[in-house]
Formats: sequence, structure tokens, C-alpha cells
Amino acid sequence: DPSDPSAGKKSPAVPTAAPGGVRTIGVAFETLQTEFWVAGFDKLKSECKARNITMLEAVADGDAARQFDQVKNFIQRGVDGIILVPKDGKTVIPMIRAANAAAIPVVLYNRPADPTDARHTTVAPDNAAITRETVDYLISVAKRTGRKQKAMILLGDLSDVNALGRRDGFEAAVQAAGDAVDVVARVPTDWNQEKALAGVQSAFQAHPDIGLIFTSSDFMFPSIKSVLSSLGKWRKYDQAGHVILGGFDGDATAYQLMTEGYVDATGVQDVYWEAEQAIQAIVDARAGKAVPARIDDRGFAITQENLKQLAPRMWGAKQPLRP
Amino acid sequence: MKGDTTPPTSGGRETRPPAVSFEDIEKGFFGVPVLKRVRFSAQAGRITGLVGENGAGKSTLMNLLGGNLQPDSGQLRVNGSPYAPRGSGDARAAGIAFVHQELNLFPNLSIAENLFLTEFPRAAGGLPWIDRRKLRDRARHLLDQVDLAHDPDTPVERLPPGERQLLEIARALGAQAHLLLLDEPTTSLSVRECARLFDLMHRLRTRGIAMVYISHALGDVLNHCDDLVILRDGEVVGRGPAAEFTQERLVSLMVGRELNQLYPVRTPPPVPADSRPREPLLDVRGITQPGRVRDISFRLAPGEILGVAGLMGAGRSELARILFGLDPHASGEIRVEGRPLEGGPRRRIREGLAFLTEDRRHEGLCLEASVADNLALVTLGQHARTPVRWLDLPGIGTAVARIRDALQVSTRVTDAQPVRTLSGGNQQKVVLGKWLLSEPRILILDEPTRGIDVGARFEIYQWIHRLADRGSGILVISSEIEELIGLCDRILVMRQGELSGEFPRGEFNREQILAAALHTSTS
Amino acid sequence: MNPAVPVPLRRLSADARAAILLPLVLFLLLAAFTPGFATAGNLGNLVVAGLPLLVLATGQTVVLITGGIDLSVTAVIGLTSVLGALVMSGDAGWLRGSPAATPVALAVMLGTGATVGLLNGSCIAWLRMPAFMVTLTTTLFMGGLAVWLAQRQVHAESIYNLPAAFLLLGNRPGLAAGVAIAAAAATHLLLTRTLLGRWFQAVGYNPRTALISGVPVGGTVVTAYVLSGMMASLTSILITARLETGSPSHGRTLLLDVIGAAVIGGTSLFGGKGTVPGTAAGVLFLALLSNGLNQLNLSDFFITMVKGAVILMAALLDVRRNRWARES
Amino acid sequence: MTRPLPSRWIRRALDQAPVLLVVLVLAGFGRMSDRFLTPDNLTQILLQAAAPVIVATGMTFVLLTAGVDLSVGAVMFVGAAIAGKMALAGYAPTLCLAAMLAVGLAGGGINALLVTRLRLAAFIATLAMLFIGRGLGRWITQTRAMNLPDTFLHWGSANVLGIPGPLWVAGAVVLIAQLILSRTPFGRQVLAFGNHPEAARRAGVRTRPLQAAVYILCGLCAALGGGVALTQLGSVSPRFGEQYEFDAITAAVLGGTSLFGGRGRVFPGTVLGAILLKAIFSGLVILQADPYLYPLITAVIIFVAVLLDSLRTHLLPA
Ligand SMILES: Nc1ncnc2c1ncn2[C@@H]1O[C@H](COP(=O)(O)OP(=O)(O)OP(=O)(O)O)[C@@H](O)[C@H]1O
Ligand SMILES: Nc1ncnc2c1ncn2[C@@H]1O[C@H](COP(=O)(O)OP(=O)(O)OP(=O)(O)O)[C@@H](O)[C@H]1O
Ligand SMILES: [Mg+2]
Ligand SMILES: [Mg+2]
Repeated sequence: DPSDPSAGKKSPAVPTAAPGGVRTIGVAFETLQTEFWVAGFDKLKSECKARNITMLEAVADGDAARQFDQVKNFIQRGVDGIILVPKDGKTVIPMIRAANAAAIPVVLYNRPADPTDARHTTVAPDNAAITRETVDYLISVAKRTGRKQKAMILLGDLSDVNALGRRDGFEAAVQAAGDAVDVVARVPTDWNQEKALAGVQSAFQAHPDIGLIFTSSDFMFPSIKSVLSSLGKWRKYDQAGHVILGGFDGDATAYQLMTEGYVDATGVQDVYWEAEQAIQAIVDARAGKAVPARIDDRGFAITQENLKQLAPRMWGAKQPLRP
Repeated sequence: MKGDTTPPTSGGRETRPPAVSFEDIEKGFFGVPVLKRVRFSAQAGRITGLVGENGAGKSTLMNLLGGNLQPDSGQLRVNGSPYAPRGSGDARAAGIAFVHQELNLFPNLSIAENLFLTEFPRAAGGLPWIDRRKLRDRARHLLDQVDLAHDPDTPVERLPPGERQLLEIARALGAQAHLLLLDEPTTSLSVRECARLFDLMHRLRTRGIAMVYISHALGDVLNHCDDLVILRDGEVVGRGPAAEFTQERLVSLMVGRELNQLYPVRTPPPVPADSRPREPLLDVRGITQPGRVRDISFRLAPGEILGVAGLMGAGRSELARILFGLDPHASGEIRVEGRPLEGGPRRRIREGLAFLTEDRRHEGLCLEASVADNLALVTLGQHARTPVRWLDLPGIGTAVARIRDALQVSTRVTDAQPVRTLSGGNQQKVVLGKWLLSEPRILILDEPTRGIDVGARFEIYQWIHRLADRGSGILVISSEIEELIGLCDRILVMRQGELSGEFPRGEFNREQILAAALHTSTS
Repeated sequence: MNPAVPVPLRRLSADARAAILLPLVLFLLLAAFTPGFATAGNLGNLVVAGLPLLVLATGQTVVLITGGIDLSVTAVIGLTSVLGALVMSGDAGWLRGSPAATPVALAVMLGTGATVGLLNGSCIAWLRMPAFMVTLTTTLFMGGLAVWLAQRQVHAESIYNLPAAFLLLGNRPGLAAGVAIAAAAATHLLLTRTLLGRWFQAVGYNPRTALISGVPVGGTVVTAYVLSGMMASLTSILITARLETGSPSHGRTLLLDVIGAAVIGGTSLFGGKGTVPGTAAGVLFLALLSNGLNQLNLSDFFITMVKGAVILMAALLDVRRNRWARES
Repeated sequence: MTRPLPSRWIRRALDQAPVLLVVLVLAGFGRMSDRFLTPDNLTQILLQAAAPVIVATGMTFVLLTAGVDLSVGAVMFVGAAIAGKMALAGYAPTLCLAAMLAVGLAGGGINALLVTRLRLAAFIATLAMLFIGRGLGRWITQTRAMNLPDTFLHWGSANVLGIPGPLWVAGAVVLIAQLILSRTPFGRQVLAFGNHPEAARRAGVRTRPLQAAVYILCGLCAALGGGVALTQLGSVSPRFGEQYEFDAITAAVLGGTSLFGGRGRVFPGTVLGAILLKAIFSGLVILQADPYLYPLITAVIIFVAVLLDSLRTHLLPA
């Protein structure tokens, strides 16, 4: 980006640092509003500390323009690498270009960019795929009940890539399942617990016999719990009248609810692993090593069946529930 | 107007300290001196008249007593003891009540609530609830004193200006004060209410209550006050028993120069009332709006000054508002030079109409805007050059300056000063000024000189004459019959929304006009 | 200043002073305490970052002067962005590839703002609906419409691949700055030197007086909202070009900043008072603030808190004007 | 210039515009789904409206003085954050909620201080408080979510005399507020102040304490509403209380409260406003409306509500 006044001047066109010599990394998150992001953020922090790298932080509160400013700010201050959680897959492209122009390696954390020639590395799970896996399991459970279950999904913010990815995964699974389940409610929550609460309440008014709920993020489980317990439907998976519950993220709440037996499955992305990979990628890039354009998070669906053996890989399991 | 000017024989007046005394009071606003070593006192059981030009500092004195302002130096005393109010609460505590120049009512509340806003009767049992019944009774009692027939629960927004003024007075009475300050209380009252008010004041006087009465109606002042204080540019330039003053002396003291007549003579002689010009400027035919005015018809000739007399509530303002397109009318038509008059104010201003409202604060001024902006508002269009309506600021400046001088808007006032900070009379001059600038062909004036001092009145009358001489027609609504007699070529009288009389110049007669306004055959 | 100067003059200059003072003080503080702040590069970034807010706040100032408020600007930004992209995008644009794409898109975008403004203004002026509610509902509606449109047309939450001609506005900061500052300057002249400007004020100070004085109150109000809408569109153009993406979520978080900037700049929320330079100062103030806070590398929650605290300081510095305004 | 007045019964109808509209919306959704008008669902709607009603009630007082309080959401969040931490630290829920109210008191107190003592414009002062509060809350929670002990949820769903707890609280708040507004000197003075502050001062109203009281009241209501929301949610997320400032203002204005002060009522006005908002959302969910159309439909309904209200206030002679 030739027009960027700060480009070139402040930061060297080629890394001067010795191999592996990364002093500062700029970390720009789109938001910190859910457990998942906080966990990743904290992990990046601790990882940087461990490698004694100074981490500059910035949070854009959902504003792509502000994020662009923050990235420029990083470039301007000559960081050795930038880790980005973009607002969306497209607005991030000019940011990557700006970094390219300043020869600063960029890693997109957990959210991919749209196809582009701008050079960067993506560490991300496949929202759709992991959701699909999770919902497939939920449906298999539903089938075992022998009756056709009514299902509902709590959608995220409809302008959030991940939210849409998870919705698509859900819909795909439902499609595949034929008439095993019947989706009777798709409730937009804008990632807001109260909307979720109201949504679930109303949905149950319309269909008291809803038997399967998938939430696009684990942090909305409390809302679901609130409604179900007031309806007397808050039952463990092996009890009669249990409502099949699934989520996404694999946070501490989900882990607890799974161990207690209320939640059947949740799509886990390996936050800690992603964080390590992100930083490693930058270090490698600085060291002149070749870095793959995409590092896939081997995310997975954790279920009541594989809880025991997979729990160790679930970040929510390693994280204390209390702040 | 009957008014026994003999003060009560209060024996030990010298021994008793004055109800209130100002001792070398100084007050300025941001460096502009407004009161200079003011020193006078008002005795209990007497009415002290306070007169002075617009901006002389009268209301400021009241605001000092009311605790709304603090003096820069000097000492206030109430009943001999020092008195330094920090807020209007202190004033009430000291037994002082006000009728401020500007109405201080709350249109969104009921009459009763306005009357007792700060001392609602509480319900029994220590609860904070208001005792509605007691409230209503007390309110009625007060309303009776000022002859307001309304139900105490009526929202004040339903009341016309005149009745609001009475309400304001009733509120002051309710405070049971021993010192009552009235700042131009009669500005929107007509003869009947004025007489009523003066009766009240005389009764209060005999109860030993001290009153300070501010007014520009020098006749009233001389008739009803016992002592007089004359203020000019913030200085006391004369004081003493009312008996020692004549109107002429008052005027010269106030204005600082001789002013041998109050109304300029009309040259050339006014159009004789009988000769109807071929094409009337304004032709009103059978205007009717239920509940407001009924079947009003009259014509206004070019160069004619036509007065409209009537009591409060006679519907004069309504008529004016209908003519200017502010209120609807059910039937009848209005023609200007034969062409029917349509549309709202904007269209009618283009037709050469102008309307001075009786409610300057809410309809006449942008209080927060500067004097200059207010004066220029109506005529801005004339100074705007197409295509982008670019403003000729210097041009506007000169026009504003011209009208300011002409109306003698206090020299201490700067163009950029917010109108809110002007004295009442100066505010009125600003409203008037913005219309005079537009040099209208038909000028409708509703209480044009309310709150304006004699000197300035004279100037304003001259402007009106000048307009008339240039062929404009002028419709003057006024509650001061003297003003109409002095100014107009012809006077219409309205009563209960109908025309009840017409007097050509030759036959002007105060009593007959009054009779026509008062006399009630129906109801 | 010399005490003989009458109130208003001093008050006016106090306005001016307060307006310029705030950003100045902040700048000096930041320059003193944050390394790497006062560098050409950073200040460059800072200015570019502030441009959209400048345009947006200028439009808002006009509406505030008329005694109204326009909450819908953020939604207009999103809608405009999506519509523009739907016209010109190389992926999904109706005019994809055509040379006319960019000009038509620009026209459509400005038209969008104007239309929404017209809608707002008409409801407020002719139907006498409260500005706050009208613009709040249009926000809801237009915001939703933008998301829905993007989804329906391209099955994505945002639209990429905009023509190079359009992107010039984004990657030529000089150009963007020129456009933004020109818009602000024009508005300033409109307010101070034209009939319309005076009408805005009069309506804001007292609509009844304005009406009786022959001001076309309705038309004036509508114009104000149309203007505000178009300014929002222009903002959207700047943001869209800079991020090379048409997205319904552009500018969503700007609302409080916009009104904040105006108020810090001395615009009254009760109508009448307000100037473009003042608002510009307010914008500069906020831009300095967020940039400086980035530099300080505080954590997210501290940034938010400090931002609040500094706005408080600003208001306090400004308090003398408030006191005068209340004097009566 | 002749304008025909609307016929009597149209006028009557318009007079009750807010009530009518809520009824219409309810009836409309009722026709489209037999699930909507069930007593059960209506209760649910009221339950969802409980917290907003409480907050909006406080907001109404502030609006009546021609002020505004943008910090209610932030106050809720800080309160919830502290209450949540205490709960997780094992304190009794009563204590936690008490702490929450204390926060509300403090927040309102600060606002009052800024507005009455330092004479700051309410908008800017409370805007600053919004940022400070949000930041503070995130700092306290470290932007982590907190899941509260089940006692909270039990309270939230507890029934007294067959009526859910939250409704009792909301009902009490509304009742008291309405009484204060219509029956106490304070209430009438609030209206007077909002209509013409200068005149109120002249009339001897002690305006500063009055203004202060209003902001403190608003802070308290915010905290109380937050408490109710807390017992309904059973958890605190970093976005707790977000958007409440707008919802509260919207509810109040929908109910006919003027932003320029002096006009408005808590009951039925504000209450109906809040209920309307929740009823719409509930209806849309029950009807399985396309998620993308939610904002569009909501906007249209609110718009009609506002339109009716303005017709009522402007087309009718005083
Ligand atoms: N708040 C204020 N700020 C600045 N100047 C003021 C303020 N209040 C009054 N003044 C000035 O003080 C002077 C006296 O005002 P005041 O209202 O006492 O005059 P007045 O004698 O009541 O005149 P009128 O007969 O027109 O009411 C005027 O020049 C006015 O401009
Ligand atoms: N705002 C109002 N609301 C209701 N009725 C009004 C209002 N204003 C005036 N009226 C009624 O209209 C009639 C005439 O009003 P108004 O008192 O203005 O007439 P007027 O002759 O102009 O008296 P004034 O001396 O007050 O100008 C009266 O019956 C009055 O009660
Ligand atoms: Mg006066
Ligand atoms: Mg009248």
C-alpha cells in the first residue's frame, strides 16, 4: 500500500531480527465479549510472556474501521508480527495488505479471510464442519428417542462469519437427517443472553414439546438453563424428559454442564493450540521459514460418549470457571 | 378609574422600620453596570410605585429581592434587619411575594397545582400525599379573589394570556406575604381586570401590607401609588409622595428630557372614517370560528390605523391569529386588495402582512438567539442573493442598527447579546422591530406597547404613523383604550367574539367604548 | 479578557476557546507522555481515522441545531455501503465491470442517504413525530434491511471486490481528506453565510417564532435530515472505500461518538447552538483520544474507562459555558 | 386554512392510542398463532418486560426533567458484576442484591453530582458514566462470564400467590412511581421543573435536590432492574445490560413521555411501551418469522405506535 505514510519508513522491509528474534507482536481482537475470545486472548498473552515477547493489545468492539486504525497503529509502531481476529473475512484484506507492505507477517486467528492474494496465515477451525459433526450427534440422540423431535437453534449475530458458519453447519446436518428432526424455531440473539432467554421462552410457548436445542455459542447455555428449569425440563441426558442440548466453543460452562450430564455435545475448537500455532507461525515467518497459508484447528465434537477421552483436549476443561 | 389615593393614616410610621429598604445597591452583569448605588425604601401599608425606562433596572431590583440575583455591593433590609437571600426560598421565608414581569406558570400543570406548587396541603397521617380536596378549596378561594371562574383542575395551557396573568397574581396573594412586589402586572389585563386588581391592592394596603408596583402606565401609577421612585439608567433620579408628581414631571425624570405630548400628531390628517376608499387594503367578511369569534366583518383602508378594543377574552387575539393564518376559521373570507388571502404565515407575509403576537416569549422571540438575529429574522430573505441564498451580512448589519436606534433599544445592549438577557420592554422592542423592518402593507399589532416605556412608545407611534403615511394599513389590538384613542383613526370594539361597536375618530369617547366592550345583553 | 466586553462576546469566544482548547490540551498531554505519538506517521493515521467521524458529526450538527436528533446515521452507513457494493462489486454487482459502475454507485449511495433523510424529515416535520423515535425506528429498519439485502443478494454478510476507481477514495488518504474537509467546510458556510443556515437556527431556537416569522419550518427541518442522511452516505463511502468492503455493520458503533463529538464541540441538544468548527474540534478530540489510548497499550477495559473519564474532563473544562447558559 | 376536526370517536380512539396499539399487536399475533394469546405466554411476556419496565420507570423520571441517563445499562453491569463476584465468593444472594442496589445508588449519586453540582449536560455526563461503568464492569469480571448459584434462578422463577416474583417487584415499582408522580409534591414539582426550570426556581422549588433525587432514583431503578434480570438469567455475561439505555428511553417515549421534559406518565405509558417491545419479539419467535425480518417488522410496529401517538397529541385541539 504505497499511500500508507507509515509504511517502509518505520519498519524495515526485511526482518532485521535474528532468526526467532521476535520482540513485539500486535494482537487485535474484534471483540472480547465471550468466554471463547477471552480464553484465546489470555492464552496468547501467556504464550507471549513465556517466549518473552511483548504483546500489544487492541480490541475493536466490532468496528472494522477501528480495527484498521489499530492495525495501522501496530505497523506504525514497528511490531514484528500481527495476530488478528478480523471483524469479517473481507474488511481484513486491506489490513493484511498494509501489513504486507510493511513486511510484517500477519496471522488471522480463528476467523479466515476471503480468498485474496494478500499474504497471510490463517489458524482457524471449520465452524461449519465442527457444528455439522456436533449436530449430527445430537440428531443421532434424537433418533434414539424414537420420535420425531422438534428442534430450535439460537443464531448468533447475523453479520458474524462464525455465526453464519455454525448456522450453515446446523442446517446441513438437519438436511441430511431427513425428517428425523423438524426445526420449529430459528431465533436471532445478536450474541445477547437476554434475547436468547426471551427467544427460548417464546419458542417453548409455541412448541412446548421442543426436544432439541442447539446454541451457536456455549455462553448462551445459562439462558437455556433458566428457561428449562422454570419449565421443569432441566434434566440430565439419561433422565426422562431431557431436552437434547448442543453448543459450540467448548467453554468452561459447557464442560461443567456436560460433566453434570445436562448437555449432550458441543463443538470444540482447540483455543490453546490455535494460540500457540498463531505465535509460532509469526516466529517462523520472522525466521524466514516457510509457513503454510492455512493451519487447520483439528476441532472436534465432544459428546457424552467421548467426553472421558477427549476432555483433556477441551480448553473449557482446563480453565477455572471463576474469573 | 376610581382609586382613593389617600394613604391610610398610619400613625407611628417613622418609628416603624420600612418593610424593605435598598441601601446603596450596586449590580452589574459581566462588567456592565445596571444598578448604581440605588437607595430607597418601601413602607408597610403603602404602595410604592417604581417607574423607569426600559432597562432602567426595575426588574433587576426585584430579582435581587427575590434572591434570583445577588447584589455586587450594598445592603438589603427587610423590616430593618439585614436580608441577603440566596434563593427564592429565602424570599418566601421572609414573607415576600412576587408577580414577575414574565409569567412563571407551568402550562402542563393544573391551576391549583400552579398556585400551591411549593406548599401543597398534605394529607393526614404524615404521608407525603397531596390532599386534593383541600388543594381545590384553597385554590378556589384564591381564584375568587381575582375573579377567575375556572375549575382549579383546568390545565393552565387552556388559559389565554390575560387569565394567566390573573393566575400569577392569585399565586402571589396565596403566599400571605407582608411585602408584595408587582412587576408590570397589568400588561395583558384589560380595564375590568385592572380595576379589580387595584381594588385588591387597596384592600391589602389597609391590611398593612407593603407593595412595590412597577408599571409603565403612569396614569395608574399616579392614581394608585402613595410613594414614587423614579429610576434612570440604574440610578434613583427622584422619589417622594405621589402627590408631589405630575405625569409630565414623571416623564421628564424617566426619559431625562421633556416630552410634551404622549401621542404624535398625525400628518397628513387621517382619512375621514365615512369615505370608503375604492379598493380596501384588507376586507374581512363574516369570519367565524366556533368558540372564538363570530361573524366578524370590517375593512381596512390604505393608510388607516384601525384599533380593536375589548375586554380580555373578547377574541381579539383570535381574530388577529385567524387573519395571519395561524388559526383556522370555519367560515368567512379574507381579501387583500380584492384577492382572497390563502395559506399560512409565510404566504401572508409575502402578501405584505405582519403580525405582532401578544405572547413574545413563546411566539415572538428566539430567547437564546442574539438581538441581531432576532431583529433580522423576518427580513433575511431580502438580504439573500440567489442561487444559494447567500446572505449579505453587512446589509443585514446596517438594517439591524437602523431599527435598533429607531426603537431606542437600550444602548447597554449589544447586538450579540441573547434576547433572554434583555429587559422586558427591550424584548418587546425587538419583536416589534423585526416586523417594522419588513415594512408591511398590513400590520397587525396585538398589544404592541405592552411593557414599553413612554419615551419609546412615542417613537413606536411615530413609526406606525410613518408606515400609515406610506399607505400601509394598521390594525391595533390594545387593552389600553387611551392608547387606541390617541393612535387610531377608527376603533372597533369586540365583545364575546363579536363586533359590538365602531367609533370614527370624531366620536372617540372612552366611556362609550368601554360600555360597548362591557355591555352584555346576551348571557 | 477585558471586563468591559459584554457577556455575549466573551461567551462566544469562550465557546471558540473551549472548542479549540480541548484537543490542544489532550494533544500536548499525549505528546508528552506517550512515546511514538507525535510522529508524522502516527498523526497521519490519526487524521485519516478521524475523517469519517468528521463528516458524520458535521451532518449531525445541522440536525442538532434544528433541535432534532438523527440516530439513523449509523444504519444509513450500513445500508448505503451494501447498496453501493451491490451496484459496483465485481463479484455480485448489478453493473459489475461496467465503467459506469463507480459513478452510478456513488449516486445510488448518496441517494440512499437522501431518501432516508427525506423519510425521517417528513415524519418529523409533517407528521410531527418525535425525532428520537422516528430515527430510532429507521435505524432498526434500515439496519435490518442492509443485513437482509446482503444476505439475499450474495448470501454473505458483506460484499467484496469493489472497482479500483472507487477504492481510490480509500487508499489515497489525501483524496479522502480533501473530500471530507470540503464537505465540512461547505456545511460551515451553509450554516454561517446562507439563509438556510439561519433558518436552521431559528427553527432550533423556537419553531413557533420561526413559523410566525415566515420561516418554512417544515421544509427547513426536512432539509436538515436530508443533509444529515447524505453526510452519512458520504461517511459510508469513505469507510467502504477504506475497508474495500460493502458491509451492513460498518459504522454501527459510531452513534455515541458522533453525538459526543458534537456536544463536546459546544452544540446544544436543545437546538439553536452549534458550529462546524466546534464539532470538528470535538471530532479531533475523540480521534486523539482513541489513538492515544492505543499507543498507551492499556487493556481493553482500561481504555473504555479512560475514554469515559476524559470525556468527563472535557465536559468539565466546558462547564463555564453551561453555567453562563443557565444564568438568567 | 380551515381544518376540519376529527370526528368524536376517532378522537376517543386516538386518546387511548398506546393502549389500543398494544391491544392491536396482541390481537394481531393472537390471530396468527393460537399459541400467542395463552395466559401462559402473556405471563412470559410480562416476565420479559419486568426488568425493562423497572429501568424505564427510573428513566421516565429523568426524562420528565428534560434530562437523560445513558448510564443505566452500565450501572446494571457494574452492579451485576459485583453481585456475581460476591455470589461466587459464597455470599448470600440477598447480600449480593443489596450490593447491587448500593451500586445503583452510587451510580445515580455520581450522575446527580455531575449534573447538579458541576452543572454538566446530562447527556455528556451520563455518556461518560456509560463508558466508565462498562470498563469498570469488564475489569471486575475480567470480561469473563459468571454462572450464578441456582438460588438466583429460583428467586427469578419463584411464585408468590401464583404471581411470579419479578412481576411483584415491577408492579410495586410502577405503583410507587405512579403515586410519587401524580400524588406527591415532589412528583408535581418534577413536572414543573421539566416544563420550565427557571420558573420552578423562581417559584421556590429547590431544584438541585430535586434533580439529584431524580438521577439517584434512576440509578436505583437501574440496579433493581438489573437485579431482576440477574435472577432471570442466572448468569452475568460481558454484555449484561447492553442497549438498556436505548430500550428504556424507547419504552418511555413510546409511552408518550417527551424528551423535552414536563410531559409523560409511568402508567400506562412507559409500562405499555416496554411490554410492546417484548410482545413483538415473542410474537415473531412464535410465528417463526424469518430471523432477518425481525428488525424490519419491529421497526414498522414501533413506527405505527409513534405515529398514532403524535396524531393524538397534535391533531387534537387542547
Ligand atoms: N442576565 C442578564 N445578563 C445580562 N444583562 C442583563 C441580565 N438581566 C438584565 N440585564 C440587563 O440589565 C438591564 C436592566 O434590566 P431590567 O430587566 O432590570 O430592566 P427593567 O427596568 O425591568 O426594564 P423593563 O421596564 O423593560 O422591564 C437591562 O439593560 C438588561 O439588558
Ligand atoms: N390558548 C387558549 N386555549 C383555550 N381558549 C383560549 C385560548 N386563548 C384564548 N382562548 C379563548 O378565546 C377567547 C379569546 O381569547 P383572548 O383572551 O386571547 O382574546 P383577546 O380579546 O385577545 O383577549 P386578550 O386581551 O387576552 O388578548 C376567550 O374566550 C378565551 O378564553
Ligand atoms: Mg422589567
Ligand atoms: Mg389577546
